[in-house]
Amino acid sequence: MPPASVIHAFTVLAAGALLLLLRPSPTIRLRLLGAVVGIGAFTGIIAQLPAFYDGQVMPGGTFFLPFALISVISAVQMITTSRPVYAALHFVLVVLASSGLLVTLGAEFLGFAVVIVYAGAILITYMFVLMLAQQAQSPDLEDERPNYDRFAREPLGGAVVAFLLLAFMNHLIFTGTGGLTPGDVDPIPARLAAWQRVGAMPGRAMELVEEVPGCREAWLPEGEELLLVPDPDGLAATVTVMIGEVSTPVRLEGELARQAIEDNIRSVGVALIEAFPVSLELAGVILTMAMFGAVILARRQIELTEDEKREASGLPRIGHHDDPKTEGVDHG
Amino acid sequence: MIGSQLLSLLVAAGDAAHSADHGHHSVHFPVGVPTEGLGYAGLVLALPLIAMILNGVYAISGVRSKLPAWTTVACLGGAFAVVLNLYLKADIEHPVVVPLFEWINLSWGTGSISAPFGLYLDSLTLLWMLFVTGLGTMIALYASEYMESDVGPAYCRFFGGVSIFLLAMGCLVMGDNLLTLYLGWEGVGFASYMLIGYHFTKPSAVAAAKKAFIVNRIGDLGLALGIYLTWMHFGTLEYAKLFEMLQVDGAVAAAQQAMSGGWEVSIIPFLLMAGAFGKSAQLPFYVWLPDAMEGPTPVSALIHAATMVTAGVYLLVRTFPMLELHPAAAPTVAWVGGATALLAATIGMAQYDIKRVMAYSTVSQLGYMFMGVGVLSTFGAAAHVFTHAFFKAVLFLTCGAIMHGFAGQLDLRVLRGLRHVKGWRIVVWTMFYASLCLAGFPIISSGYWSKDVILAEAFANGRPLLGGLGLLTAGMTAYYTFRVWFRVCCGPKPDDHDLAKMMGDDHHGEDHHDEGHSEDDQHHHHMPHAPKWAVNLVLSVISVAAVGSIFLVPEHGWLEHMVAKSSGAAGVGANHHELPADAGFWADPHGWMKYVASTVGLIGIAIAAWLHLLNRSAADRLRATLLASPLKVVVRAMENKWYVDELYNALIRMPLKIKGHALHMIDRYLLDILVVDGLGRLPKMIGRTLSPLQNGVLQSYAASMAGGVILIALLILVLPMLLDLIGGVA
Amino acid sequence: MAELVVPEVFGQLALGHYLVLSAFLFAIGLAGFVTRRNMIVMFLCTELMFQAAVIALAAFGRFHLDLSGQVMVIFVLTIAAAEAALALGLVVLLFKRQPTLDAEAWSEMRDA
Amino acid sequence: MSPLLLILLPLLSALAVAFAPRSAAFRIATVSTLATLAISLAIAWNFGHWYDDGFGLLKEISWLPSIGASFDMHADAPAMWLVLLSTVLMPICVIGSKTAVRERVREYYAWLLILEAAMLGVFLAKNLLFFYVAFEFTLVPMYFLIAGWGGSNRAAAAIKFFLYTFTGSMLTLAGLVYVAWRFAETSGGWSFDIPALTAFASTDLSAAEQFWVMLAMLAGFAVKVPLFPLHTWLPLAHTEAPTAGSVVLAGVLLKLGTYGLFRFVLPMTPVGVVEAVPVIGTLATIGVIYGALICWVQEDVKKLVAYSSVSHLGFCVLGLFSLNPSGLQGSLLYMINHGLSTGALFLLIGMIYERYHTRDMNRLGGLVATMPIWSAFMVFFVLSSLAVPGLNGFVSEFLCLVGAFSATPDNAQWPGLLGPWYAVFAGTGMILAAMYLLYLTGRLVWGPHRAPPADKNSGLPTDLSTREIGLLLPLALMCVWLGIQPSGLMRTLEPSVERTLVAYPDLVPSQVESVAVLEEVTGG
Repeated sequence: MPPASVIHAFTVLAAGALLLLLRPSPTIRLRLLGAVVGIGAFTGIIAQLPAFYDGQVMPGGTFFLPFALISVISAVQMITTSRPVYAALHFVLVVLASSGLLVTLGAEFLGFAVVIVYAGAILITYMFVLMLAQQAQSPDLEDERPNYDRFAREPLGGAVVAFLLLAFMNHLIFTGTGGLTPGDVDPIPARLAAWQRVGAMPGRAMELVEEVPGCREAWLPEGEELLLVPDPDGLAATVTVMIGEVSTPVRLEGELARQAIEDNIRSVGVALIEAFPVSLELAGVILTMAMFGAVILARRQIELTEDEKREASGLPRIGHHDDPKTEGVDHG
Repeated sequence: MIGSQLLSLLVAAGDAAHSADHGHHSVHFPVGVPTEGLGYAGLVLALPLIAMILNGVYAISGVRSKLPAWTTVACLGGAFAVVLNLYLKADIEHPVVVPLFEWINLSWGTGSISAPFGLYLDSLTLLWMLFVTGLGTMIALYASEYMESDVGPAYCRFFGGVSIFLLAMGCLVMGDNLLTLYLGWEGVGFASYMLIGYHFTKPSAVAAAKKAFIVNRIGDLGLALGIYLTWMHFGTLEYAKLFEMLQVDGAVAAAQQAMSGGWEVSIIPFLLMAGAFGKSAQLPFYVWLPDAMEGPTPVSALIHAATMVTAGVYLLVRTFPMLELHPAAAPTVAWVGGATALLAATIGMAQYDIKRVMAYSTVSQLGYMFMGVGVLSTFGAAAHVFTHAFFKAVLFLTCGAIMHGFAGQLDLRVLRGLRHVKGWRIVVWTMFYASLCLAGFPIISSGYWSKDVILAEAFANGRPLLGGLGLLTAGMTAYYTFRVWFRVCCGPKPDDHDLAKMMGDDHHGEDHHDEGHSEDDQHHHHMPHAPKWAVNLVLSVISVAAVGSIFLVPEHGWLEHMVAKSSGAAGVGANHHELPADAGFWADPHGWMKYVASTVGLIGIAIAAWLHLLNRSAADRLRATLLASPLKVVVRAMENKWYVDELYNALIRMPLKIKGHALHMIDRYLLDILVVDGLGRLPKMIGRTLSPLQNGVLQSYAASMAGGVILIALLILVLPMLLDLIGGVA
Repeated sequence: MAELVVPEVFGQLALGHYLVLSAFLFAIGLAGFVTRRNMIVMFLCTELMFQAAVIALAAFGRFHLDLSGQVMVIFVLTIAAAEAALALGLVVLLFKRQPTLDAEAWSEMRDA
Repeated sequence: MSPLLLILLPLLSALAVAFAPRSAAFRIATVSTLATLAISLAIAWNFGHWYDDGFGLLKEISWLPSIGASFDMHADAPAMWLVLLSTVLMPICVIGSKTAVRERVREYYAWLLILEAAMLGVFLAKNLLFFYVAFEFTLVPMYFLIAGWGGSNRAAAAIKFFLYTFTGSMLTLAGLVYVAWRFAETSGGWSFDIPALTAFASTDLSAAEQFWVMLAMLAGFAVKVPLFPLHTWLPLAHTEAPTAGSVVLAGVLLKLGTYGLFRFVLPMTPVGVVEAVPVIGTLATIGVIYGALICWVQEDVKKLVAYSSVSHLGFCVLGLFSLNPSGLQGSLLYMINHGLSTGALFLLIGMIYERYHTRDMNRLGGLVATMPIWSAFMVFFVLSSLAVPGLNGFVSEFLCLVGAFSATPDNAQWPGLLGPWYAVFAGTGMILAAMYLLYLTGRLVWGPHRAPPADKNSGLPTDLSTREIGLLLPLALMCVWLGIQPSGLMRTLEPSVERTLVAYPDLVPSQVESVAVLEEVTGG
């Protein structure tokens, strides 16, 4: 384990690099310098990590570093560019890179879902709004872009706050996670649990059974529980079904068995329904409310003051210029 | 009935003289044992209680007759009859405990506090109850006439108060444990409070009542602490058990107790003493008693002269074995008593208000009683209590009669020649006899006999200085007593004009007297009205009783017998020193004291006669001479009661009041407004300090959120260290 | 510095790698949120922070061999979608009132 | 009969009152409180644990089983007595408000009834969370009673009352939750069962933990008692509260503090308590004298009685921390007695206020001339408050002082950490009590008559009406009964007291032992 000072030194370097990049319209040389320092700091920290962590090896291998670098670089680009549209595009890049990482982590469903939801849906909405807001501006000319895009607000404060947090998180990652226990490396219990889940879902079991040659006519014995007995190693299982009038054990093995116990989408779905039913409902409620909210916000008319209304309809304003006393009172 | 009582007392006295054994090492006295079948003794308490309740009912139902008085007299008379019956039935050698009901009874593990409500009937109890209930009945009868102008709610209140007093006094004297005594102790204090404050519209009466209660409470605290210590050390508060423990070998056992119990046990007698001094108006607590004369005269006579104030003496005699837990206890009592006697006598000499003179004389005589207890003559003390109760009651009642007749006039410079006024004969001559008793006139006065015992014992006990002090006081007593009598009763015969003048100045007045008589014709306003039958009867009966007490008090008499069989026994035996047969006249104080005390008393009377009867102008000349001399400081001080009230006010009351105000200010401004409200404002102030953070810029909110997270994170990192630190400290 | 062995970085991975990446993304997102003034970009930065959380959750899920992490990601997506819808609606509303995307133009809700 | 009724009945009646017609509010409240009284009497009659240290009336009602929260109820003898005290005082408060409260009567009676439910909840709770909820919930109705029907400065008084006591009890909550958390950590499951937690805390917490938990609990309970110097909310709240509010405040709410000390602090954290006894004893003693001296200079009658509570409760705390049965029993009895006599004093003052609309002793005096019955009651309850023997106050005060007096380290059976000096100094409170209470009666009852013109609209007779006498008489009778027959009540308190104290004799560093040890050391 490296000394904490090394990690914190890298963190400070990274903060310095970000600070360089956050300057208003930095020169290309500064940009380069910032990029090099930042990437160096990031990889430096990554390199300090031990390869084994409590005996659990994470998947990803050689894919990790490229994806990680892409996402970090795009993220930095996103917050330093003065063009909002570019920022959105850089964010898409971040999403793509991280979806790659999700896939390597075995979360295939999420990898795709993130791309679809973020890159496909959310980012498009952002783009719409950006376009809507920036119709009048010509984004190509640096000087004509609005100030609020060109100049960062308190870059030093932002960098300090953010990287203090980062330092803390790094500190914890390097020293403070001793309490975490990796999941059971022994795959057998997980497989058996997966079989149990399949057993609890008779319809799913029948789908698999029907894939087995000669079992298309199979049906569940009426009024009885589905009898599914996995092998001790969990690599195969036997399910008892009715074919014709005869109760027949059918063996699920090979590809079918893998499908039954390792299908990511199904597992996530099952986990979602099984373990978080209330949260799921709540998420639904939130989405519904968001929809209502969006509708109402879109319908909301701008409420004008009396004066503004009069101005809009060409009448003179009242109240302000004819009686200085009331004005004084108003402001008092 | 009174005749038969006297007869039986005399018979008992004769028996006692022969049967009592007075070896002074034999201090063993019988201890009460629980007995069945005497439950009716509870009537002594129940009857006053009934009277009290009935008086309450009368007050509510608006009775406007003398019914309350008759009810009270009947109930108290009944109580007296019960006591008499108990006395006649009782075997003095075998005291009894009569359990009535359970009051406080707690136990846990091996400890317990038990204060059953029971009666301890031994000779001392009976002695006290005889004169308490007897005098109570008599004085209630007297008051039925004396208070007649108040007939109505106030009349009920008065007799209700008297009933409460008798009830509480009964608990005090008859209770079989210290807690019941304490119950009665506070009860008589309350009764006294109610009755002193009887004329509640007079601020002075209200103040006097308050003063009496509070000063008594100071003593009561001592008594209470003494009771706690007694319980802690002896594990019981019941007399029977206490006496068993204490009197194994008399004084020796007590000393052992004191040795084994450490300082806490040895201060028990001093704490009990504090209670006794408070109730019996001794130094330094005596100040309430003279003020208590604001109450109606029957109350002064009954409570503040004859009965309640002797409760302190009773307490010390009752717990006499405990007095020996510390060797300095008895001498302390003696010296406090002696000092009080002298101080009160000096003040009494310089007062003009006859009731106040009597009040100070009471304080002084109580001092004698304590001196008696202190010089180990419980018999002398009890005897003096007994005789004093009668003659002082007479003195007060005659004062009351005069006050009543002369519309509140009490100034001895104004009153004169009562002897010559029609209808006052009984008052004048009973007062004369009572004065003789107070002055210690030889042979025919009861006071002479009882005082002698105490003074002689002082010398016999090796305290000649104290004895000398007592003799000096005796002389002063004789002087001021007869100063009053000569001034008030003798002198030239007053004509109608003089009488009217006597009644004119109503500065001591019981205002309601005038109101009460407003329907009467004018004539009555200007002429004194002589007492009627009830007052005369009561005065006569009590005077006869005072005469009768002469036969009871001499050594080896009935009274000594009564005391010798009680807890005061240790103090009785001591006064019979074995003298060698050829001892000289001066060797036995009991011998020569008779002559010396008589001489001193007579000298006092003679001076009074010279200054106030024969040559009244000499008194004024003397006073003028004294005032011109360097002694004027002393004279002024005596007339102003040695400025003790002022001193207490300056040293105790005012500082406390100032502290009260100061604490109130501290409470209000420092604690409440500064600290509490200040702390309450703290959140607001913090809010004001931090409000710039709320600048409406979204990014800065985000930054402060992140800052908060960082703070929490730091806390998580630092907290374990902090907890370690705290754990280490704790 | 002996541990700085490049091949290992490309070889075997630990939970820490993912967490460090997640922390970096989060910090960058936070820095962006604090420093950028364009409201839309600020919201993008929050999305970036969400993304960081997503990576961390998925990594933890993989580490513990537990699907809860992935389920959480689904909820994150839900919240992100809802947030985007409402936030952009608000931005549009604000833009209608005052034709600027500067967040500092809307600082009226401060404490006097 | 179920103890649940005791809480539900007032709550439901509160609802009924709130929605009933205005004119029926008083009647519903009266009937409801009387019915609650009847139920509590019936429950007390059938209560099976008067003479042992067990808890009766078990009633289990689930709330949040996963964290061990429930509405379980139980009661032992001291709790039963306090329940009875509450149910006795409530009808008196309600009936006593008949003429005093004429506006927003429905809200008023509803709040009073809710208050009753909360108070009973405190005494009956078996579950810590239930206890705490009820404990805190007493604040809400009281807050509204003071703020809605109080005197001129009621807003400040209500806020101070609420915030002060609430702040204290937050710390109490922290302490109690810590105990529960440690319990969960040790035994593996959440439970807020009071007996279980008590047993756990007293044995399984370390000395340091016990000390801090004790301090946390003390913070809330000491404010509630109130212990000097945390008392400054009390005079204000008492003075500003409506009469019934003052009666309940003095009668029951202050007892929640001492009850908390008895129920939680003493049995849960014996080691911590032993550490703190001298300090608390000193504060209690100071409170006795301090409160009494301040009483003596008051001009406002109600304030005087309020400060007298500070003084009186000092005795109560002193008794509790003498750590011996006499002190504890005296203290428990003191709770009841103080409720009766001070409650009655507040009622009496309220009756005067209704007639003359002043509480200033400079404007009132000699009332015995016009109000003899009122004066008789006043003198009676003053005597009771003075602890005159034969009335209720005496036995409790005596036992508290005996307890403190005998609580010396060398006491063989019940060693304690106070001692004679505490009792002596607290005992001066007896004298000071005489001073201020007689000052009160001297000004108010005796002396030349002076009073502002009576309020013609109050509809009250010059002296007390039958209704008012009917309120005071039961209290007076109870005072007499407790004065002459305290033993029955005391015996019921014994077992619980001994159970509470079971850990103490071994904890107090005994001088006897240390002498023995010393001898051993020097001898060896």
